[in-house]
Amino acid sequence: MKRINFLEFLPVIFLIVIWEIAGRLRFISKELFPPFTEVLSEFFLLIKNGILLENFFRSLIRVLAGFTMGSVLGIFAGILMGWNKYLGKALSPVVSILYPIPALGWLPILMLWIGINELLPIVIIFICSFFPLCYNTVCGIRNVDKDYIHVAQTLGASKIEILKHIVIPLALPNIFTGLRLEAGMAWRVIIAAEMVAIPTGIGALMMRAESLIRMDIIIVCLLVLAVMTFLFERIFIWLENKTIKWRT
Amino acid sequence: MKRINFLEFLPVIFLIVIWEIAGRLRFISKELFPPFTEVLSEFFLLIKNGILLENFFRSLIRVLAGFTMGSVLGIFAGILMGWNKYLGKALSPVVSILYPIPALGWLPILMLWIGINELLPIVIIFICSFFPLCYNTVCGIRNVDKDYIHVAQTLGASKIEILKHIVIPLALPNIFTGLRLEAGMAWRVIIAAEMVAIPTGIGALMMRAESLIRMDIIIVCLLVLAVMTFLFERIFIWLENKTIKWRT
Amino acid sequence: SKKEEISLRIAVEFVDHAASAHIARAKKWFEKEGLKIEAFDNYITGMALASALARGDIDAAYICMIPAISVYANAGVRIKVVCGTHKYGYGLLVNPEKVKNISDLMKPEIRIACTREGSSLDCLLNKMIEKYKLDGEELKRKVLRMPPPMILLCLKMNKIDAGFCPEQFTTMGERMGFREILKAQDLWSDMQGSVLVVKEELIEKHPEIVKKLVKITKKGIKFINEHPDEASRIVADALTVAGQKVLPIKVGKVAAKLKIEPQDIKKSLTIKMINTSEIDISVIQEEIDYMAKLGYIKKPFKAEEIVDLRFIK
Amino acid sequence: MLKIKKLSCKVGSFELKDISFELKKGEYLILLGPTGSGKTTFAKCICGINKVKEGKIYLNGKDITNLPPEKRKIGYLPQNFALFPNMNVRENILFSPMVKKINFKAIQQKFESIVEILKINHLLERGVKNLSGGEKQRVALARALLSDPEILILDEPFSSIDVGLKTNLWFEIGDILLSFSIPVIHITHNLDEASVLGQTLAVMIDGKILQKGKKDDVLSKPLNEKIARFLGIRNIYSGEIVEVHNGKITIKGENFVITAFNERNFKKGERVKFSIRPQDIKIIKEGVPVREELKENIFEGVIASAHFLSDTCILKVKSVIDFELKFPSYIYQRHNLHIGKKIKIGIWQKGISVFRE
Amino acid sequence: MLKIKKLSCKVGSFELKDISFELKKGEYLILLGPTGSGKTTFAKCICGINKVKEGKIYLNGKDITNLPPEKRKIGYLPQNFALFPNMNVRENILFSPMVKKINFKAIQQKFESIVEILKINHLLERGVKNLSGGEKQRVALARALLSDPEILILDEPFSSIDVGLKTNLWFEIGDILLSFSIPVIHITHNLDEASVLGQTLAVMIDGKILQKGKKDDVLSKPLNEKIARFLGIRNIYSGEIVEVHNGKITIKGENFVITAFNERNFKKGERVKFSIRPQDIKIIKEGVPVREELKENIFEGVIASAHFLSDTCILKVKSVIDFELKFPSYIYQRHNLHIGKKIKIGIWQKGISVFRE
Ligand SMILES: Nc1ncnc2c1ncn2[C@@H]1O[C@H](COP(=O)(O)OP(=O)(O)OP(=O)(O)O)[C@@H](O)[C@H]1O
Ligand SMILES: Nc1ncnc2c1ncn2[C@@H]1O[C@H](COP(=O)(O)OP(=O)(O)OP(=O)(O)O)[C@@H](O)[C@H]1O
Ligand SMILES: [Mg+2]
Ligand SMILES: [Mg+2]
Repeated sequence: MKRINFLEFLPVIFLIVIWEIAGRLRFISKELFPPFTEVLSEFFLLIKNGILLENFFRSLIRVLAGFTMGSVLGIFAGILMGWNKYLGKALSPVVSILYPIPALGWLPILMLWIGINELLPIVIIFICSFFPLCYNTVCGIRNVDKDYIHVAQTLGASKIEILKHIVIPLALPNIFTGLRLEAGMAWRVIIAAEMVAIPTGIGALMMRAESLIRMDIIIVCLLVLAVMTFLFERIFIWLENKTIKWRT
Repeated sequence: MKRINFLEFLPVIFLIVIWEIAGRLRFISKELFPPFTEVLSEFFLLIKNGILLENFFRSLIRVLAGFTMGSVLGIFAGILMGWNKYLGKALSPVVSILYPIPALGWLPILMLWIGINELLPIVIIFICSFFPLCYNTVCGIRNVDKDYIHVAQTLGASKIEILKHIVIPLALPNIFTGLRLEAGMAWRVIIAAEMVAIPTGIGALMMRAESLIRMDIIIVCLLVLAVMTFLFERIFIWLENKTIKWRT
Repeated sequence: SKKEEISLRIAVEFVDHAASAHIARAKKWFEKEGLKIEAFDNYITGMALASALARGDIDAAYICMIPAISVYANAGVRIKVVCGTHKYGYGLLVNPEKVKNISDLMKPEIRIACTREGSSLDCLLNKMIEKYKLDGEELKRKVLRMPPPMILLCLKMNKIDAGFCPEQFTTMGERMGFREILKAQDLWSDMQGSVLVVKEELIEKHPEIVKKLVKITKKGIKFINEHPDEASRIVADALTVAGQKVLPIKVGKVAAKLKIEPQDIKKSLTIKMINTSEIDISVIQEEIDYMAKLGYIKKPFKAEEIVDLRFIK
Repeated sequence: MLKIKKLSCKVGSFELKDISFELKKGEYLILLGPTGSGKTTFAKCICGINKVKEGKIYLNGKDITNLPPEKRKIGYLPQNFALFPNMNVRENILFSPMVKKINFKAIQQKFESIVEILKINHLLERGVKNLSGGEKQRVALARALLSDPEILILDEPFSSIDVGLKTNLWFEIGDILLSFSIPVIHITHNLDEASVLGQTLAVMIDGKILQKGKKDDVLSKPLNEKIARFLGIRNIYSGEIVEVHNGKITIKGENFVITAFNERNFKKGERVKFSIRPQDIKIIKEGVPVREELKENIFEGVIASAHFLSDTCILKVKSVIDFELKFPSYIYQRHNLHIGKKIKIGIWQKGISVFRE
Repeated sequence: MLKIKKLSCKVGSFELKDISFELKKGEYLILLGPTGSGKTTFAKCICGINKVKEGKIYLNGKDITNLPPEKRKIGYLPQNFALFPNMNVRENILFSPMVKKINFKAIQQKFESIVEILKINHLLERGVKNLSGGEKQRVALARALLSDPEILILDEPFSSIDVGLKTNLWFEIGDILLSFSIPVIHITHNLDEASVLGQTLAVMIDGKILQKGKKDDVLSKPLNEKIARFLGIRNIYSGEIVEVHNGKITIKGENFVITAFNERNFKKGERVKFSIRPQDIKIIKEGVPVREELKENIFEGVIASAHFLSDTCILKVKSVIDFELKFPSYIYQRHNLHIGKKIKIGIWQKGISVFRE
């Protein structure tokens, strides 16, 4: 990871100062365009009274649960499809059809099939992680240089050993690309789902704030979201660098 | 593009047959799991009475308008940031902060800034395309091999000529990657926006169908979405191959 | 100069709460007073309305009192309530087969819907919890938030078993076989329904326009009280046209059942609500205090800040 | 030890045709051929990676034609070594025992001696990405050797190695492999490599093995024009045999006559081609007696051009036909050569290879 | 024509130090140096891509030290040619006139003659991706030549070209560039390339130019040990000067004595090192009179090993010290050499380079 330089933050600080001044100038009402400091104080208030954390943890748990299951199963399915030619041939058209359906598009169907309960957002996140990870894993596995496989064979490795020691490790970079992209995506989707259908979580908090016209809360939520999306992507970049040391 | 083989469709046909049979077996109610043929007949009905097309075109126009503007300006900003070191340094932290904010999160703020009108979804799509394209373009431009630039200089080319003839053409593959990913993303976002805040378009139609428990309509919408996302991505792959002939 | 037309943008809720406005518009009373009405637009959420007021997209609005408090306190939009339109006009619709009494709501399989936080109906929900001493946290956890037409649809589709609705929807629901087991009247005496709000700026710059608006509103209320049949017909027509905007495309057979009938409107206007332009400032204060108590506004304020009764007199 | 009988194999539109082949115990064979001639394809057939269309492969008497690669006991070094990038050097080398679930104790001694001989002790814990070409090669070799192969196939083991290093490695690896006394098939398209290493040389062109024999025989006596051209011989001419006498033949071309050994039972009147290696054409010093082997083919000519490599000189001489000569640079000075100078040249008779058209 | 005065330049932690340099009209200079010695860095300084820290660069008398690259009129071929992949061959070649807004008519004749000379007519409409190495090189050359350069810098123009092709291209390109009579700086780390091409040779090691002079002088007489080692000479020894007499010196090492020319005014008692090129050590035939140049340095030894490259032999001889010899392979047979044989060798006196430690 790049070392972070203080100077790089200057433009951000500049942006915040502009925002603060614009907010204080009240060219619309202060409430509809709150200055940075007010957002900050609302942030601390929301932390203190626990509302932010409660909703945040709900979203977080949904993301974690859905994303973990979706990516684990997606990777698993991807490995099967990438490794077994027949399975790959049979399932990939199905995946190509289901893959482009926006995860949120499933919402109305799922609302009817599972009803509105804690399972709903988890299943949506599951879908939003499953297909891309399956796809990326298949690509990663198919891209593994045949030479490695052939050499491993001549060295006496069985199919399953090759899969375990060569193919999966070499497909990891692709898998991590998928994980990284979808970790950000999962946050985007959970917010949308909570805005539309689920009465708790950061998205719902945003919707409530919207109906109460509390712009400061909305901005707090947005900032939390931006940070989380950013963090999740970073975590996977970090994990990737840790796991795939051999790339350097 | 890969030639399409009839055999590849077999699994899809198989899936459809399973679906039809499962639907007819009514292990849930037919309404909650309509067989394929019913969905198809509803599709034709919706085409005939114009409902599908009207909503579809609304969504389409929003996507086209927002995406066109967002990507054009994003590419433009990316070129400026990638080429001018100072501009790049100054703006990239701002972009990195705004980039991870889910496009949908902007909705409440944008309501205030632009009001509820046809501009709103367009601006959301704009945001959802602008940042990623800006980012991809900057990456593309920075990745151009310095050797090309140096040689062009020794051949007497000015900065602007180098940008025009060397840097931008060589950054095109990255830009197209951005376009391709975001073309799909634009559809995902417009659906979410229409579900949450905008009362027309495919997303709104889906929400309405959901409240009417019209699973067949929901599935029709989903299929339309899948096709559109797929098509948009394909269009850019095709365009990319057309434009960047030199890569082969 | 009195003849000179002043263009005015007004927002109206498409329920019969704003019956007087709909009648005035149908009878072209605005034009007669030299007011050119530009937008007569429906805003689904308080945020949208507040934004529109703050942005200057609209100058006046017929809205419920409770969201007006949010607009003033939370969004900081400088508005004044200049006239009332009615009192009461909210209720809880239930599927009579599933819900016999209030305590049935607590059964885990019962699904409840309400409009979003900070709406009048949401306040009534809270009042109900207080009055019947229900477990508020648990009840609220299972409340689905959706707009009123959707509540009615969901009741009809058996997706929910109870829902808080504003007027005309409750009446329509009753005709469809649901039961209104709780009315605003039962929870909050003299509860202010909708009001006419204008931007302070408008009062400062064009008090005469505000005066006309109040006059027209009062005239509308009087018309309803004197000619309920004709009024109902006019309002039903207006809402049917507008209803297509709220539910712009008729999907399936169910939506067709949501047609707005004049007899529903008449029942709603004459039996369910009390049409009056009068505003009881103490009730307004109660509403403000209650919003503050629920944490929907940061702190209470004096009702006089938001109410300007000069024009009613 | 390795015996291949009439092997054919098709990959895509390319075909290996009817290859028969034998490799003896401890033999070091160089398989030489231009790019795209099918060397790698052939190697993959032996390893079992490519499916064989026809023919049989026997290893130590056992028919392995249809065995899967992991059962064949053939060590294979692909063109780029294919070291597993996700493992370090030690893990790479120990891959085969690991997947065969052999206890490290059981092979520790072998491991240590191989690592010792290949001088890679100091690399064991390094990643494989930034090894040098030579190091990669030795690691790949160690990995293959530890899998207990009965035969070793090296596919262009030196192709990715810097020119400077190559020469040294040739000597080194040649010696090491000989010390293991496993038969080796060493694939290359580099002539220098072929001449330095190996005892036997097989030339593959267009999917066929056109010549196989002792190294020096093949290099000095190409069997046909294709091979001669591939060996970089530009002195190729055609003519007709006008005389056959005591084991020699006289060939008459457009405007020359040349005498060569009759090594392939040529008859009078046959049209033939023949090639002469540039180093087999000698400059004849005035006043010095002409050596026996040159005597019969003496030409006079004019030096048309001279090009100098680091220590050899390539001379083009215009005579009745054009000749290309190659000799150590110092000869140029010693003989006082210069462009335009008239000289006499003689062809070393044994260096003339004659073949039917 | 090109004059560089005390140029210093720093990139990262690497530094070019105090380089002075002159290139005459029509001169073909080879800049030779090991990998990482700073050759490319130096080339980029001349082109204006790297900023100069100190010193001046003059081109035809004009100070260009601070001109931007596009104003310098220096043709630069980077290591990989950097042909613009988004343009076909014609567009690449015409890039310079295009960006300078020169009408095609005005340069058509020049374009056609360059294309003609470089034999790339048939490539003009092709993309640049799948050109062969040699074709790429010629296209890059044409592109540089059409930009009207007053000097041409080629950075390892042959590095990406197959060994087989290289030799031919060396001759070809050398001739072509001479025909344009533009001064050329040709960068390489390949010794063969350096010896084939060029008239002048400069050796850069560790960011300094250590020796510059006529090609043969530099190759046969390295100025110091570093250069000798870089030139691949392994016969490097050290000793003390024990005698100085008529332009010659006698050097005494641990267990040998050697006589060389006193080319650098050595004094008695100085400790020195000296190098002998392997081709400058000759095998002395029994019974044949020893030549004058060898007479003073005769050693007896035993052949320790012999390695054969395609037509040269590298012999290691164990004597009082170890010698490495290099000679054409046929000598091995002619002298009946074999490993273990006792032989006599003589050192060609002029081939001994002596340098202070
Ligand atoms: N799997 C395959 N499918 C189709 N064609 C193939 C395949 N493998 C090899 N070929 C073709 O067969 C021919 C021989 O290839 P091969 O790799 O065996 O040559 P080679 O002699 O090893 O060449 P090189 O010296 O470049 O490695 C080539 O024309 C190649 O394109
Ligand atoms: N921009 C740079 N930043 C930091 N270090 C650099 C830079 N450019 C070159 N170097 C370093 O300077 C040294 C000289 O590099 P240079 O490319 O000039 O060598 P070279 O002689 O051209 O080598 P080669 O023969 O491999 O091309 C190297 O150690 C290199 O890593
Ligand atoms: Mg090969
Ligand atoms: Mg270099």
